[in-house]
Amino acid sequence: MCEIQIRLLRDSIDAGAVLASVHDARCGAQMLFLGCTRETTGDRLTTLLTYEAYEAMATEVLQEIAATAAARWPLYFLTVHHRLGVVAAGEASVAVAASSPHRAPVMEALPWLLDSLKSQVPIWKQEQFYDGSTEWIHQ
Amino acid sequence: MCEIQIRLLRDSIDAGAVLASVHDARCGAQMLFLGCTRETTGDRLTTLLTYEAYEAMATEVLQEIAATAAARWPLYFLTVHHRLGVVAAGEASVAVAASSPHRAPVMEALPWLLDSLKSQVPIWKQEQFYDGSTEWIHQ
Amino acid sequence: MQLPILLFAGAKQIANADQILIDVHEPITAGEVLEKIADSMPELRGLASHSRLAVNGRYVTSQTIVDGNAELALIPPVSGG
Amino acid sequence: MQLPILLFAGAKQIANADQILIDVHEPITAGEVLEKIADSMPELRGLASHSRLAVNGRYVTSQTIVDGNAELALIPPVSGG
Repeated sequence: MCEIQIRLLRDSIDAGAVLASVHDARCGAQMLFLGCTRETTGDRLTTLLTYEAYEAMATEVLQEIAATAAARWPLYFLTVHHRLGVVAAGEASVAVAASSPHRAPVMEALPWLLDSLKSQVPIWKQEQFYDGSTEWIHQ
Repeated sequence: MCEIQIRLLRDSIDAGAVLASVHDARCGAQMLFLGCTRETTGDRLTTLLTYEAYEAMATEVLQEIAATAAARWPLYFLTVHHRLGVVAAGEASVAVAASSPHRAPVMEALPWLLDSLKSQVPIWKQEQFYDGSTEWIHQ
Repeated sequence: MQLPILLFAGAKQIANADQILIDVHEPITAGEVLEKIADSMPELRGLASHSRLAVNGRYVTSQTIVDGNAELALIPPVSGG
Repeated sequence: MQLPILLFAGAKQIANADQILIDVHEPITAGEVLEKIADSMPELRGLASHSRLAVNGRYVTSQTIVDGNAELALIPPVSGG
């Protein structure tokens, strides 16, 4: 039985807390992925990003993705934190962590979770560039 | 150019420091794998493990593995910390972290690094069971 | 009848509103709802053609018959993570 | 001549020593060194048959000619991580 924790939050992501949330003495493998906003998109400099979600649906879709992963791999703990609102360049916008007795399940599950999150969860980012212009990313 | 940090250490692994060591504003993807000793091996309860290394060679082989990974994937930072000596069950024995502008390289590199470490680096673990018996693991 | 459609991100920006109302006759499919959205606000047509419809927080296929009492949302291509 | 061979983990435990000396005639290959280790301490034969030889901190193939002045180590199957 996998313990799943899903959070959409407007504060900074606490990577240590996300990692700690999957700690378990039975789990020899614990893995954390941190997705951070970058200063450059192509050759344009980004100053900050704004994330917007259809919150109720985003939480539900993340739960479904997590439950699917937990059914497919023997994960004991699985945590997904995603930031909403303004995120400065260089800060974490998403953290995903998982634990399992052995390493193969977490190493397979994390890429699958990120791919699913990025293609399915109704969250959008808007980039703001140094010239002040903004752009919603829809691709 | 990838910045590589390799450490064999007798103190606890500081997972937060390992993760922080790969932080970079250009890197949208940062990933940490934590390998922890487990309380059970098969159906036997392990109380503690002892890691021994051929230290000079272990450091050199880890450097080579890291350099190979950095040549194969566009990694900006790559850190490997491995504990030696006595490690209680549930504690981290190894931490590997990497960062890259995008997520595919770190997600591919970390499993490869762990596989290489586990098959190539001259480090051995001895398990001590609750009945006091010990066993060097050579498989 | 009139159906409210929730808008997000670029769609909300284009419409300058967080929802729009479309006039429909039931029964209507999700694909027809997306077409009605584009008809009612031509500036949205480009984005709507790449969007999915969510009904009560779930993606539906374009053939799905839409319940007029459900919460409907236009979901443009997502970019979280 | 006599070559010292560093021992680790289970091999060190079996030999009750962190190195052993083997008598060899040069030139000698790494495979022959491993064979000599097993001959000089039969209790090590089982583990040595699954071990690699390291020369100056590098794995070598069994055909490699071993430099008698190099640091030699018996590397049983590793279990780090």
